[in-house]
Amino acid sequence: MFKRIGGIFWALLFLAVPVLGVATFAISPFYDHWLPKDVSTHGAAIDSLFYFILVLTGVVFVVTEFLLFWFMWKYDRNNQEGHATYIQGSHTLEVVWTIIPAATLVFLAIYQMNAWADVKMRRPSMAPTVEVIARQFEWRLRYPGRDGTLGTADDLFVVNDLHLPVDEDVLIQLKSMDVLHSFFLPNLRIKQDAVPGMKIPVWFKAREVGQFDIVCAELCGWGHYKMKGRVTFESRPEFESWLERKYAEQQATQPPAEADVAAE
Amino acid sequence: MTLSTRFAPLCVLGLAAAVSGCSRPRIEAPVADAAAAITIREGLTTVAAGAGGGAGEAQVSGTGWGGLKGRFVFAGDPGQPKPLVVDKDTEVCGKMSKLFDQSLRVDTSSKGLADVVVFVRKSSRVKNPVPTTPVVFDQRNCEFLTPVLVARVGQPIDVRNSDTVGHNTNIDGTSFNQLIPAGQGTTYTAAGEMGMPRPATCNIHPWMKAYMIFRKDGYVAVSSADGSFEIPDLPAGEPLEFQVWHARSTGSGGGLVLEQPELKWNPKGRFTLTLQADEIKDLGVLDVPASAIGT
Amino acid sequence: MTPPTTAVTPAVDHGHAAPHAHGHAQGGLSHFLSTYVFSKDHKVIGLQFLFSTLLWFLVGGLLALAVRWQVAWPWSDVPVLGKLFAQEGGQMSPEFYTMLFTMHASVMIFLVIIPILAGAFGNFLIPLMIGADDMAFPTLNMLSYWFMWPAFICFGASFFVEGGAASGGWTSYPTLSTNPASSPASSMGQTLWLLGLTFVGVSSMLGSVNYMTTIILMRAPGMTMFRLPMTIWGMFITAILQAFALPVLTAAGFMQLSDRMLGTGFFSPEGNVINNAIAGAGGGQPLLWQHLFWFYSHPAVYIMILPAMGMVSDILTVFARKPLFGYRPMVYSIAGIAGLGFIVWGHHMFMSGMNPALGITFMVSTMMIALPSAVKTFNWLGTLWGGRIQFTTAMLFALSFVSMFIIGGLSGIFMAATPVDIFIHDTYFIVAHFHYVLFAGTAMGVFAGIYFWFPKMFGRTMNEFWGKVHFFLTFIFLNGTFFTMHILGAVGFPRRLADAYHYETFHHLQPMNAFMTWCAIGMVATQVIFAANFIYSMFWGPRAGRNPWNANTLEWIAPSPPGHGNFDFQPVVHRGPYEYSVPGVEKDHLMQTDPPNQAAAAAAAAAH
Amino acid sequence: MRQSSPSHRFVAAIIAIVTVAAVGCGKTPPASFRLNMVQATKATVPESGLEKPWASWSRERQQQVATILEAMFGTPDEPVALPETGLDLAKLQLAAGPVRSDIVGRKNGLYREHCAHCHGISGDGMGPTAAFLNPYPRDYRQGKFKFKSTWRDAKPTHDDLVRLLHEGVIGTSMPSFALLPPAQVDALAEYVKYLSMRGEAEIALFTYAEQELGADEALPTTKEFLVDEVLTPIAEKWQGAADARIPVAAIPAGVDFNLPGNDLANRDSVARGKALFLGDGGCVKCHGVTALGDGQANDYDDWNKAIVAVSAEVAVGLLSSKEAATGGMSSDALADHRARSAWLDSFAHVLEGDALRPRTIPPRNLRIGHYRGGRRPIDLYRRLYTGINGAPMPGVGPSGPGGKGSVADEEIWHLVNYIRSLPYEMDGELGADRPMVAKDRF
Repeated sequence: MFKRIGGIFWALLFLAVPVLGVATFAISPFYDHWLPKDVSTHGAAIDSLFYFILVLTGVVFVVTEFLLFWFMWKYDRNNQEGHATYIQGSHTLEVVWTIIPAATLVFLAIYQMNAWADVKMRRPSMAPTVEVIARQFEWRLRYPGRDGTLGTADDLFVVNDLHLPVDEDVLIQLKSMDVLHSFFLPNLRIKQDAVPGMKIPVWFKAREVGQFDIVCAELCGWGHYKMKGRVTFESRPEFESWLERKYAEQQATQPPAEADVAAE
Repeated sequence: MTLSTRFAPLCVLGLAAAVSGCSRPRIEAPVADAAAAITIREGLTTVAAGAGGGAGEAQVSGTGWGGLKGRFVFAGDPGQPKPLVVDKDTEVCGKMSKLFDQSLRVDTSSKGLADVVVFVRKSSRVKNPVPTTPVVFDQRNCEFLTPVLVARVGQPIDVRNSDTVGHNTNIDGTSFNQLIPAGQGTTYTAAGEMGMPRPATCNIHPWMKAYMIFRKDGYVAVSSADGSFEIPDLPAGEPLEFQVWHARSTGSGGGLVLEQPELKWNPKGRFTLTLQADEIKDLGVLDVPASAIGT
Repeated sequence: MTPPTTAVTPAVDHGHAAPHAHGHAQGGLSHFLSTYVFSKDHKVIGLQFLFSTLLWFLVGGLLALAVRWQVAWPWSDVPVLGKLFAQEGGQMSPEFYTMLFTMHASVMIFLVIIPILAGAFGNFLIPLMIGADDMAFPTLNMLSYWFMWPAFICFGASFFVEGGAASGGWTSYPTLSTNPASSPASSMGQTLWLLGLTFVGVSSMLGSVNYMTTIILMRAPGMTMFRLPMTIWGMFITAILQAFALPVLTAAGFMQLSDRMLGTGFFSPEGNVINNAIAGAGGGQPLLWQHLFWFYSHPAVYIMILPAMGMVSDILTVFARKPLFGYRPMVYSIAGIAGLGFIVWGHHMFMSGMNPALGITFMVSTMMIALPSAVKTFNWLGTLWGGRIQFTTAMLFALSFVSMFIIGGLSGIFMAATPVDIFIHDTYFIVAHFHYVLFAGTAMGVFAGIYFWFPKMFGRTMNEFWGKVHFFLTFIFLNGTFFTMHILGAVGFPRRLADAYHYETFHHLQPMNAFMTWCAIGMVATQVIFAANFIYSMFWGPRAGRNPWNANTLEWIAPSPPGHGNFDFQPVVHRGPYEYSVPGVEKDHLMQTDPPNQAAAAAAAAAH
Repeated sequence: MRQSSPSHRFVAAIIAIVTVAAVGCGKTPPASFRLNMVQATKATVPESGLEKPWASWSRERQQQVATILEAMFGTPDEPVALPETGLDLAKLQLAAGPVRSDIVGRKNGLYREHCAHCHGISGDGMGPTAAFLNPYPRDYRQGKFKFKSTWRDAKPTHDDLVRLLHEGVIGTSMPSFALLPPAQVDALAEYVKYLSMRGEAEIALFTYAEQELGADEALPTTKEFLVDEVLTPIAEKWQGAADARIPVAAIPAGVDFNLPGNDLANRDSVARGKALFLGDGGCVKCHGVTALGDGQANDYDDWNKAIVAVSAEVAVGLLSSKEAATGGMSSDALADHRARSAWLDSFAHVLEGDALRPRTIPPRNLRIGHYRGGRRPIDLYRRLYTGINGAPMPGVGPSGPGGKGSVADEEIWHLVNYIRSLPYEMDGELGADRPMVAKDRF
C-alpha cells in the first residue's frame, strides 16, 4: 500500500545513518584514513582513550539511532490502528537514563586525568633542548649551542628543520614572535598553542627515528597553510653530529660553505 | 510582491558581497597579439637574416675635425635659490656657507644658464685617446663641488671627501656606492656609457645631489657659469646628433627643448648638424624659454 | 501527504496586518511603511527577521562553497569568483580564503542562526503561543530588527574595503585581530566586523529583554509556566542566556576596538611586532580575549540550539499524536544546560596555554553538560514510542534533527576528553562536531519550523512533495559533507588550511575532500528547491485553515495568518500543550483552550 | 501525496534558471603577464606634430612591446627560453603554469603555488597580498637583488637565490622554503631569473623606444635587435654572475667566530670593529651610535625611490598643466597641451593601480640579532663589502676589482665581529668575561 511504503522508505533512510556511519568508521582505517602513526611514548594512552570513547559513543549511537528507526518503522500512522498510547512520561526511566550516563561521564572524566597530566602537567626537570619560535610563517628554532644555555652568543639558529634525539625526554620552550600559532605534531599526539609574550614548555619522548610533519594548527594569518616544519628524530650521536655540522655552517667565513646548500 | 521587494536591497548587498573581494583599481594593460608573437619568435629562433637592427651604427664618412660652441641664456626669471633643509651633521654641513638648491644656476649679470650638458649621441671617429689623468669629484661643506661631472669611459674618477664628516657617494646605475671617510678618497673607473646624465647622491645627507655622464667618445660639454659651452675636435663630414640636457628641463628624459627652427630642435632636446672640416660652428646665443625649465 | 484542512474562516481573508495580503492596496506609502517596514507588529518583525536571515543564509552558503572549492582543489581556477583573480590565473589568494571561512562562520552564526531562532521564530511565535496580542515592548521589538541593519551593512560593506572582510577567524583571536598590520583584512575589515558584532549584540539584547518580559507577564489566563510549550521554554531560557552573556562579549568587543584604534594593549603583550608594525601599548594578554569571547560564545552555542530543541519537541508531539515524554525533565534539562553553559567555556581553550590544571575543571563541567542533552534525546525517543507518526516534511526534518543531534552530541565527548582533544583540537573533527549541531541540528530544526508554521505565517501550506524532495536531498548531502569530516579529523587534518596537501601526513586526503565538496555543492543546490517552494507557496500555495496540523498550542486557534492583535477572542488555557490521543476523547487531541467539560467527559468515558 | 502541478512547473522553472545561471558563468581567461605599465606610460610621452592622437599610438607601442615580450619569453603558462638566455626550459616548465600534478605525479606550477600571491604572476612584486606586507615583496623586473655574493651591480648567483629560498628572509614576510625538494627550489630559482630577465628586457625595450624612436616608428623585430642588442647583454650579466663573486679576505689574527664577542680572544678585534663602526666604516651615520638603527629613517630603496620620483613629476606636471593659461594658445599648442595633460592623468591612474604606496626603508637595528641576508660571518662580510644593492646601504669595500675601499678587506672581519657581538652586549659595555645573555628579543 502506497502510504505505508512512504513510511518504510523514511524509516530505512534513517536506518542508513547508523549503518553507513559505522561502516565509514570501520572501512576508513583500511584506506589509511585514520590516526597517523604514533611514535611517542604518551601517545598510546591518548589513542586508547580515543578508541574507548569511540566504542562507548559508538554503542550509544547505534542503539539510539536504531530505536529511532524502529519507532519510525513500527509507529507509522499507516501501520497502526487507533490512537497513540497516552503516556506523560516515566519517572523511573528518567532516573535510569540520568544516572547511567552521569556515572559513565564521571568515570570518563576521572579515567582520563592521568593521561592529561602526563602530557601537560608533569614537566621533566631539565633545561630546554631547543626553543621553538613561531613566526608568520615559519618555525624559527634556537638550540642552546655548546654552552647549553639559550640566549648566548653561541646559540644555533635553524629554520623549519627540527632535529631531536630519539628515546630521550625532550623539553621544548615554545614562543611566538607575532600572533597565535599552534605547535602540532600529529605523529606525537602533541599540540600546544604558541602565545606571544608567553614561554610555554612542551615535552615528549619519541620511540622511533624518522621524519615527521610539524603543522601549525592555530590560524595565524594569510600564510597559515604555509607554516610547515619537519621534525627529525635520530640517535644521540647522529643528532650531535648534525648540530656540529649546522654550527660549522653558521660560522662559515668562506664561500665554499655555499656548496652544501643546494645539496641539502 | 511587497514581501520580496522589501528585501531587494539586502538581496543585492548580500549577493554582491558574496562575489566580491579586495582588488586595487587597475587600468587594463595592453595584451600581446599571440599570432604576431609566434611569427616574431620564428624570426628569433632561426638564423639571423635581413636588415640591421634599430640602432644602426653611424657609417664612417668624412675627414678632418670641427667644433661646436654656443651660449645658453635663460629667458625667464630664475628667482631666488631655495635654501636646503640641513638636518644632519649640522656642526659641519652648511657651516662655511649656507647651502642652497643649486639645480638651476643662472648668472645674475649675463643671464647665462650653467650646467647644461651638450653631447653627441653617435659618432664614428675619436681624435684624442682616453686621458689617464683622473677627474676629481670632491665634496666639502656637505655639497658636491662638481655639479655635473664628465668622464670618458675608462677614465679614472678621483672621488674625494674634503669634509670632516663621512659621506657616501652613490652613482646611479653603476656599481659605485661607497663610503668615503672624512678626508679620504678612492678611485672609480668610469665603466659603462651613460645615455643620459645620471644622479650621484649621498644617502647620509639626502640633500646632496650632483650629475655624472660617462661617454666613450668624450664629445661632451657642460655650459659654464656664463652659459657658454664648446665641444672641440668633433668628426667633420658626418651628421652628428646632439643631445641637450638640463637637470630641471621639462622635456622628455631631461632633454632641453628650445625654439630653434633652423636647427629642427626636436621634443627630445636634440638637433642634428654636419660640420665642415676645421669649422667651429657657433650657435650664438641660445634662448632657453622659462617653459623649458620646470620646478 | 497533507493533513485535512479545516474550512477557511473569513478572518483569514480580512486579516489586516496579514504580512502579505492586500497591504499595498490601500493607504499609500506612509501606510505601507508603518505596516510592513517600520511595523511594530511582532509577526511582521518576525517575518522581516526570517527573510533577512534566509537571504544571509544564502550568502553564507555561497561562501561555504568557495571555501570548500579551495580545500578540495587548492589554487585551481575558481568558477565565477575566478574573475576577481584573472591576473593570478583565477586562483584565489590565501588571504581571500581566510576571509571566506571567517565570513562564512560569522555570517552563519551572527546573521543567520542566532537571529533566525530568537528573531524570526521568537518574535513570531512567543505572543501567539502564550496567547498574548503582541510583545511587551513593540517599539523595542521593532528596534531589535532595525539594529540588525547596521550589522548587515557592516558585514556586507566589509567585503569591499581595502584588504577585504575580516579574516581572523570568527573567533578573531588577538594578536592577529588586534594588530592591523598582522593580516590584510585586519585593517578595515576587522573593525567593521567588530562593529557589526556589537550591533548584533544590541539587537539580541533588546530582543531578549522583550522575550523575558513578555513570557513572564503576558501569558493568557490559565497559561501557567508549566503549561508553556517547549518552544517557549527554549526561547525563554535563550533570552536569559543572552541577557547574561552578551554584555561580556560587547565589552570584549570594545576592548579589541580600542586596542586597534586607540592603541591600548588589553590583548597584545609588550613590544609585539607584526609585519614590522608595533601595535598598541602592550602589556596585555591574548588569552584574556579568549576567556571573554568564549564566556559569551559558549552559552551562545546553546542560544543557537535550545529554541530549535523546543520547536522540534513540539513538532514531534504533533505528528506523533502523543504527549511529550517527560515534560518537566525536558524543562529541567534545558535549565540545566543553561546553568552549566556558563561554566564550560574553558573547554575551547585546552590547548591555548591556559593552566592545564584549569583544563581539568572545565573538562569535568563539560562532561556534565552532556547529561541534559542525553536526557532530552531519550525523551524524544520516548515521545515517538507508541505514537502514530505522520511523515510530513516538518516531521521528517524534526526526526532528522534528533538523529543528527545524537551524532553531534556524541562527537562532542571526544573534544571534552582533554587528552583526546590534544590530538583533535582544531582539526576537522571539531568542524564535523559543530556542523552536526548547528547545520544538521539547528538548521534542520529551522526547516522543520518553517514547514510547520508556514501556514500560520502566510495562510497557505508549502508543497509537501517538493518539501520531501528538499528534505531527502539535504539529508543525504549534509551527511555526505559532514560525516566524512570526522574521518579527516581522525587523521588530524587541520581546519582553516588553504592547502594542506603539501604535508606528507595529509596529502592523501584530497579525494575525500573532493567528495565532500561535491556533496556541499549538492546541498546548496538543493536549497533552490526550498526557495522555489517557499516563494511559490507564499503566493499560490493551497490555503490553510486555522489549524491545519490539528495541533494543540494557542497559535492554532488564531486565524492564519493572524490579524492585528492575533486572536479574535481572548484565549483561556485549560491544560498543557501536549494533550494528544487522550483516551476516550473523540478527536485525537485537546487544544489548550478546549473547555474542560470535554476532558471531564473523557474521564467519565475512561471510567466505564 | 497530493501534488499541485503548477507548483511543479514553478519549481522546475526556478531550478532550470538557476542551473543555467550557474553554468553560464564561464571559466576565467588564462593568466597573462602584465605589462610594466609605469615604464610603458613613461616611455610613451606625447610629442607635438602628430597626425594621430597620442593615446592611440602609445597604446599601439605598448601592445607591440607586449607582443615582442611574448615572442621572446612566452606566457605564464608556456614559458619560452631562447638559447641566449641560458635558462633551463625544463625547470621553467616545472615552475610555470597553473598548480597541478603531471602524469608522474610531479608537482607543476610551483611559482603560482608558493610565490605568485606575493610576487605576482609577472614578478612585479604586486600579487594580491603584496600591498599589505612590510617590506613589500621584491619586484624582479628591475633585475636588482639585495642578498648575494657578487659585486654590487652584478646579478646574484644561482646559489645565492637557492640559499635565500632555503633560509627565508627573517624580519620580512619571506618565509623559508627549506622543506621543498631541492629540485623544486632549483626550478623556482630558475624561474625567478626568467622573470627578472623578462622584466629587464621589457624595461630595455621601453627605454630604447623612448630614447631612439619617434612617435610613429615601430620597434624593430629582427634577431639582431631583440636578441643581440636587448637580450644578450642582460643574459650575459646573469651568466657571468658566478665569476663576479667578491673576493673574501683571510680572517686576521684575533678573530674567532666560535667564541662570543666578549671572549678575551675577540676583545681587541671587537674593539677595533667598534672603532671602525664609529669611524671609517661610517656605519654610525645611519645605524646610530647605539646601533639601534635610529640614525636615519627618511630614505627609500631604489624600487620605492623610482615611484616617489615619478609620482612627484606627475603631480607637478598635473599642477602646472591645470594652471597653464590655454587662452592664447594656437590650435596645435592647445592640442599638445591637451594631449600632455591627458597623458599625465592616465599616468596618475597607472600609479594608483600599478605601483604600491612608497615606503621609506629604515636602517637595521643591529641589536635584535635578525640578519635578513643571513647571520653567517660570510653573509655579514658581504653585506659590508659591497653594501646592499638597491638599498641606500653603501659598501665599505671597493666598488670593483682593484678598487680601494674605505676599510681594508681583512679589517672588515673586525667590523663583522663587532656587529655579531652587538645583540649580546650588555649595557653597551664590553669586557665582562662571563657569557652574555641577550635580552629576550628573539
